[in-house]
Amino acid sequence: MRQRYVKKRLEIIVENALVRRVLSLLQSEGARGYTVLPASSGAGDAGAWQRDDITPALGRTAILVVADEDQALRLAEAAYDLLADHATMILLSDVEVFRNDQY
Amino acid sequence: MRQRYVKKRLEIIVENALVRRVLSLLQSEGARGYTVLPASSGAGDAGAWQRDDITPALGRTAILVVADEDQALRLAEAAYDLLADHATMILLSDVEVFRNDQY
Amino acid sequence: MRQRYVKKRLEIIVENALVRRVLSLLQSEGARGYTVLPASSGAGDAGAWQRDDITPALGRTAILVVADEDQALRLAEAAYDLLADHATMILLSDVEVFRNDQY
Amino acid sequence: MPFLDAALTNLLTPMILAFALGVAAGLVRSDLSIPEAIGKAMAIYLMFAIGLKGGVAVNEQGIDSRLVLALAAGGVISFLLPFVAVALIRLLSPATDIATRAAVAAHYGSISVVTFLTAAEFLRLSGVAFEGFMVAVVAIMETPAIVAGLWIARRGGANPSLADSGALFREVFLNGSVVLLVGTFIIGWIVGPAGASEVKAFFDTPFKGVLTLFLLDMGLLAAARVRGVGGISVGLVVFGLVMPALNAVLGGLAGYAIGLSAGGAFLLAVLAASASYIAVPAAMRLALPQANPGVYITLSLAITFPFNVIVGIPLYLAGVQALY
Amino acid sequence: MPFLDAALTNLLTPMILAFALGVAAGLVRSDLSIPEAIGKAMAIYLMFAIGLKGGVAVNEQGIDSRLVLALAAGGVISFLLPFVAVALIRLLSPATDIATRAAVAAHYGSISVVTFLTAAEFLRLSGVAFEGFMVAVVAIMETPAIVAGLWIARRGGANPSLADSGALFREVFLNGSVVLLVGTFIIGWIVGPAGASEVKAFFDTPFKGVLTLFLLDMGLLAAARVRGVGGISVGLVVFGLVMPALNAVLGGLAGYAIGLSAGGAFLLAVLAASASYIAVPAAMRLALPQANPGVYITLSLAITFPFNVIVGIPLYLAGVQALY
Amino acid sequence: MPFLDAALTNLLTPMILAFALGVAAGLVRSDLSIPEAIGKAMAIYLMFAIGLKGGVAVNEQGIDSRLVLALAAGGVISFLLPFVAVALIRLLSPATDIATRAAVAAHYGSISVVTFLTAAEFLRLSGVAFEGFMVAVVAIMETPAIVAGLWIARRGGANPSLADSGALFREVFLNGSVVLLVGTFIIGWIVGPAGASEVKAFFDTPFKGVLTLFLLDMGLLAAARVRGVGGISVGLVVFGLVMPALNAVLGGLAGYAIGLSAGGAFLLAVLAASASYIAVPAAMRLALPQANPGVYITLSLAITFPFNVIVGIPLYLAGVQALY
Ligand SMILES: Nc1ncnc2c1ncn2[C@@H]1O[C@H](COP(=O)(O)O)[C@@H](O)[C@H]1O
Ligand SMILES: Nc1ncnc2c1ncn2[C@@H]1O[C@H](COP(=O)(O)O)[C@@H](O)[C@H]1O
Ligand SMILES: Nc1ncnc2c1ncn2[C@@H]1O[C@H](COP(=O)(O)O)[C@@H](O)[C@H]1O
Ligand code: NA
Ligand code: NA
Ligand code: NA
Repeated sequence: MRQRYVKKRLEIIVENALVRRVLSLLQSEGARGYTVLPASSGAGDAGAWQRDDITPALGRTAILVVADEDQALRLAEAAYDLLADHATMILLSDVEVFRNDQY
Repeated sequence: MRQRYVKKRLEIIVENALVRRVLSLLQSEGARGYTVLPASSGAGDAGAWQRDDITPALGRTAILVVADEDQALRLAEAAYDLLADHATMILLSDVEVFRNDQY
Repeated sequence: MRQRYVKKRLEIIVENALVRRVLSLLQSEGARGYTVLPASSGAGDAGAWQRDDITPALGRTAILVVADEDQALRLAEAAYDLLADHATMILLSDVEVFRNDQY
Repeated sequence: MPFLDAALTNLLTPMILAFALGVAAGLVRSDLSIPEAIGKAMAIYLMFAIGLKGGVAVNEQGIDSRLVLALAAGGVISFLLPFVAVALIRLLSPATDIATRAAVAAHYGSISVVTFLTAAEFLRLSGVAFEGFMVAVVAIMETPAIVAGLWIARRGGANPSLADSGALFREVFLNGSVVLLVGTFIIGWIVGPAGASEVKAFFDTPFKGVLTLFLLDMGLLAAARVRGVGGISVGLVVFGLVMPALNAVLGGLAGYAIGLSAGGAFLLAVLAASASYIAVPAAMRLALPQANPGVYITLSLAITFPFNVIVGIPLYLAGVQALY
Repeated sequence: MPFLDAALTNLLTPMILAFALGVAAGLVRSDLSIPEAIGKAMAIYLMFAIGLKGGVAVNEQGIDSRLVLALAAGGVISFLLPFVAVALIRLLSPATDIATRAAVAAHYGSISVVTFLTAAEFLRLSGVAFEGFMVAVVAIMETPAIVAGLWIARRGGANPSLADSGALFREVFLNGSVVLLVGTFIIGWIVGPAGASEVKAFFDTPFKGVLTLFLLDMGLLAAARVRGVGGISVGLVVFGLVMPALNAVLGGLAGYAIGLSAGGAFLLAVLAASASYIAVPAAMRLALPQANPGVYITLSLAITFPFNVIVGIPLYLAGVQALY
Repeated sequence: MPFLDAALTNLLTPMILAFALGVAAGLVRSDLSIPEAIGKAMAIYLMFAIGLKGGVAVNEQGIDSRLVLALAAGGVISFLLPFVAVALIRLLSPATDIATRAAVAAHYGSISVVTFLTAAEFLRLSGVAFEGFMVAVVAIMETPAIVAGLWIARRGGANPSLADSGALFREVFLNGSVVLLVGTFIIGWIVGPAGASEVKAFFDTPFKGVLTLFLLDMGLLAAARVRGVGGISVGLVVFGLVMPALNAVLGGLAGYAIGLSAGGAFLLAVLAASASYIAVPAAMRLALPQANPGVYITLSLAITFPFNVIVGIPLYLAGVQALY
C-alpha cells in the first residue's frame, strides 16, 4: 500500500470577473498549482445567475487548490480578504494524496 | 486565525431533464443557495452517457449545496425521495466555511 | 433517518489525451461507475494550460469515482501507476451515500 | 430500375455521404467530434430556417382546408402510431418490459426533424413540389405520441410518474423544438417573401451545407450508439427496421386520402416513419424512468434513423409516386 | 401617420419578430436556449462585421473633421450622461442606495452594440444614409461612463474598490468589445473595399440573419430577467423607460449640433439611449460590488433594451427627422 | 522589389491583419477570446471545405502519376524531416534533453493545416494555380513524423511509453483531422463539381471569412504562448525560425523534382515548413510525457506559425518561382 498524505482542498467559487485576481493572489501567495472548473448556474443571497447569460460577469467559476493545511488556510484567508465585499463561497475540506511534494 | 464552521457538502448528480425539479425542491425545502456544475460524460448501472450526445436528456449535471448538517440531511433525503426511480448519485461530505450565516 | 454508508471519493485530474486510457483502466479494474467533469484551466509544476487552447491535448479533465475504500484505493494505485510519468493529480476523500450497493 | 437510380441519387449527395463519413469515423473510434454547442446551434439554425420557409410558403400560397386537414392528420397519426408500435413490439420482442415498450412506442409516434429535412432536400433534388405548410405538421407531430405512450404505460401497469404532470406537460408542449418551429413559422407567415428575403442569405443559401455538417454529426452520434445494438434483442432490431416502413405506408396513405400532393404525402410518410431522439427521450426520462433508455435511443438513433435516411427516403418516394 | 408606419416596418422585420419570439419563449419558460459559446461567437461576428464595414466606409469616404467631432461628442456624452442618470434616479427612486445608483448611471452612459446594429439596419430599411465612422463612436462610448460612474460613487461615499485600479482600468479599456471594434475598424480602414470584398460573403451577406438569431437569444435572455422586475421599485422601472428617451434627445441634438447627417444624428441618439449589459456590469462587479446587479442588469436588459428596440428606434428616427 | 510587394500583399489581407489583431489583443492581455467550441467548429469547417474542394478538383482533373508521387513525397518528407530537425536542435540547443528534442522534431515533420490554407489563399490572390490533390498530401503528412519522432526518442534512450502502442497508433492515425480531410476528400471525389455545387454556398463562398476569424483566434492563442518564449533557450528560438525556412527549401525542391507545378511545389514547401500544434502534441503527451510541452508548443505556435504566415509564405513563393 502506497503511503498517503493528508492535505486540504480549498475551493473558491467566485464571479468570473474576479477569477484573474484570485489567480494572481494564489500565485503571489505561493500556491504550487490550481485547477479552474466551470459552473453552469447558481443562486444565493445575491440572486440567481447562469452561465448562458449575456453578461458573463455574473457567472461563477470554481477554483480548486490542494495544499498543506497551513498553506491552504493562508490562501483561504487571503482570498477571504480579497473577496470580502463580493458574493463568493470559500470551502475547505480534507483530502489525501500520494505525492507529498507536489502541493 | 479566522473562525471556521463545519457544514455539509451535498452533491446530487442527476439527469439534465430533472435539474429543474431538483432545484425547485431545494428552494421549497429552504436551501439558501446552490451551484450547478456541468458534467461531460459518465457511466453507471444505467449505462454510459455523454454530454455531446444528440439527446441532452441523458446528460448529467452536478448540483452542489452547502448547508448545516441538519438541513443538508433533510435536503438529501428529500432529493432521494424525489429521485428514487432515477439513475442518480447523492453524496454527502464534510466541509468548513468562514461565514456561518451564509448557509 | 435513512442509513448512510461511508465510501471514498476518488478524483483524478488528468490530461485530455489520457482520459480514454484512465476510463478503460477503471473499467478493467471493476469500477461500477464514474463521472467525468470538465476543467477550464490550471497550472502546476508542468506549466499552465487552458481549455480554449488550440491544442486540446494539454487540457485537463476531472474523473470522479465513488467506491468502497478498498476498491477506491486499488483504483487510485492503478491510476497512479498508469500515470506515473504524467502531470496528474489524484485525490482521495471521504463521502457518505445512501445506496450501499451502487458503488 | 428507377428506384435504384433514386436511391443512388440520394446516397451520393454530400449530405448522405457526410452521414456515412460520420458513421465510419465513429465505428473506427476516431476522436473526431463536433462540440455539443455547435450541434445544438446547427439544430436551432435548421429549425429556424425551415420554420421560416414554411411560413413564407403559407404566406404566398394562402391557407386552404388541406392545411387544417394535414395538421389534424399529423396529430392523429402521432397519437395512434404508438398503439401500432406497442403491438408490434409485443409480437417481435415479448420479453421487453411494458415501460420500455411504451417508451419505444412514443418515440415512433413522434418525429425526427433531420429526417424530414433530408427528405425535403431529396424532393428538391428530384424536382417534386410539396406543400409549404408541412413544416407546421412537423411541429404538431412532436408531442401527441408522448401522451399516447404514457397512456399505454399506465394502462399496462407501468405507473408513469405524473405527480408533477402540470410541469411535465409544460415541458413537453413547450419544448424548444416545438416553440422554435411554430414561432418561426409564424414569423415567416407574417413577413412573407419580401421580409424573408432580408435574411435569405443566412437562412436559405447555406442551408444544405449546414445540413451536411449536421449529418456528419448525426453519423458520429449514431455510430456511438451502435455498440448499444449488442444489448438489445434481435426482435427489437427487426422492429426498428419494420416499424418505419409500416408507418411510412400509413402516413403516405393518410396524405393521399386527405388530398396532399405526392410530395406532401411523401413527407407525411417520412414523418410517420421517423422516430424522435430529442423531445421524447427527455419526456420519458421524466415520466417513465423505469423504461430503458439504452433500448429506445439505440433503436431510434442507431437503427431507424440510418435506415430512413439511406434506404427509406427513396423507397417511400417510390411508393408514394406509385400511388399518384 | 408616418411614425406608426415606421414603427410597424421596424416591428415586422424578421429581426424584431425573432426578438419577440425569444421573449415569448422565455416568458412561457420553454427550454429553448442558445448555447453560451454560440451567443459569444455571434457577438464577435457582429462586432467584427460592423467594425470592418465602418473602417471600409472611412477608407472610401476619407476622414473629415466630423469624425473627430463625433468621437469627441461620443466620449463626452458617455461621460456626462451618468450625471443626468444619477439625478433622475434620485428623483424617481430615492430609496436606491448610492452604489447602485452610480452603477445604474454608468450603464446608461455606456452603450449596447446590438441596439446600435438594429438601428443601423432600420436605417438601411428606411433608405437613410449615415456616416461609416459611427462604428468608431460605438467603441469610444463604451467606457467613459464607467469612469463617471465610479467617480459619482466615490463622491457619494460608496467607496469603489480601486485598490488594484491599474488592473481595473486595463480590464475596462481593453475589454474584448472595444479591442475588437477598434481593431476591425482599423483593418477595414487599411484593406478598403477591395480587400473587404474578399470576406464580404461571410461578414456582410449573412449579417442580418446572424443578427436575427442573436436577437432571438437577446429575447430569451431579456425574458429570463423579467422576473427581476418584480424586485425593483416602480420608480426604477419608470427610469428605465424615461432615461433612454431623454438620452436620445440629448444624443440627437448633439449629433445635429456637430453637423452629422440625419442618419448619423439618429445613431448617436440611439447610442445615448442604449444601456450597457456586458462591459459595464463586469466593471461594476469588480469595482462596486456593493451595487445590486439585480437592479442594473434588469433595468438594462429587461426594460431599456426591449423599449429601445421596439418603440425607441422608430421614435428616435421620427424625432431626428423632424429636426432636419 | 517584387518580394516586398508580395509580402505586403499577403500582410494587408483581412486574414493576416486579423491574425495581427489577435496577437495584439493577446499581448495587451485583453479579455477577448473565442470559445473553444467555436474554434473547434471553425477547424472542422475549414478541413471539411478544403477536403471537399480537393476531392472535387481530382474528380475534374483526373488522377495522374503526380498524385501518387506527391503522396509518396509528402509521406517521406514528413518521416525524414524530424531527423534533420533533431540534428539542428542538437547543434543550436545542446542542453535540450533527448525526449524534448525528439518531440520537437516530430512537430516539425508534421504540418499545420491553417498555414496550408493561408498559403493556398495567397496563391489564389497571386493568381498562381496548384494541384487540387495537394489536400491529400496534407492528410498524409500529419502522422509519419510522429513515428519518426518516437523512433528518435527510443534510439536516444528516452523510452517512449509504447506499452499500449496499438491504442497509440489508432489514436494517431485515426485522429480527427486525418479522418476528416481524407473523408471529405473522398466525398468531393465522388460527388464532383455538380454535387459539390449543392453545398458551395456554405463550404466555399464564406470560406475566406471563416479563415479570417480563425486567424484572429490563432493570433490570440499564439500571443498567449509568447510568455512561454522567455522559458526557452535562444538556440531553440533560432531553431524555430531557421527550421521552417530550411524545411521549405527541402519541400520546394522535392516538389520541383517530382514535377509539381510551381503552385504545388510551393504548397509542399509550406507543408514542410509548417509545424503541428494539434495532432503531434496529443501524441507526444501520450507517448513521450517526459518531453516538455512548454518547449514544443511555444516553438510551434508562438514562433514558427507567425513566422510562416507573415514572412515565410511570400518568401517561399518567391523562392519557388525563382526555380521555375
Ligand atoms: N449554500 C450554498 N451552496 C452552494 N452554493 C452556494 C451556496 N450559497 C451560495 N452559493 C454559490 O455562491 C454564489 C454566491 O452566493 P451569494 O453570495 O449567497 O449570492 C451563488 O450564486 C452560488 O453559486
Ligand atoms: N461509482 C460512481 N462513481 C462516480 N459516478 C458514478 C458512480 N456511479 C454512478 N455514477 C454517475 O451517476 C450516473 C448514474 O448512475 P447509475 O444509476 O449507476 O447509472 C452515472 O452515469 C455516473 O455519471
Ligand atoms: N496544488 C494543486 N491544486 C490544484 N490543482 C493542481 C495542483 N497542482 C496541480 N494541479 C492541477 O494538475 C495539473 C498538473 O499538475 P502539475 O503536474 O503540477 O503540472 C495542473 O495543471 C493543475 O490543473
Ligand atoms: Na414517427
Ligand atoms: Na447610453
Ligand atoms: Na512540417
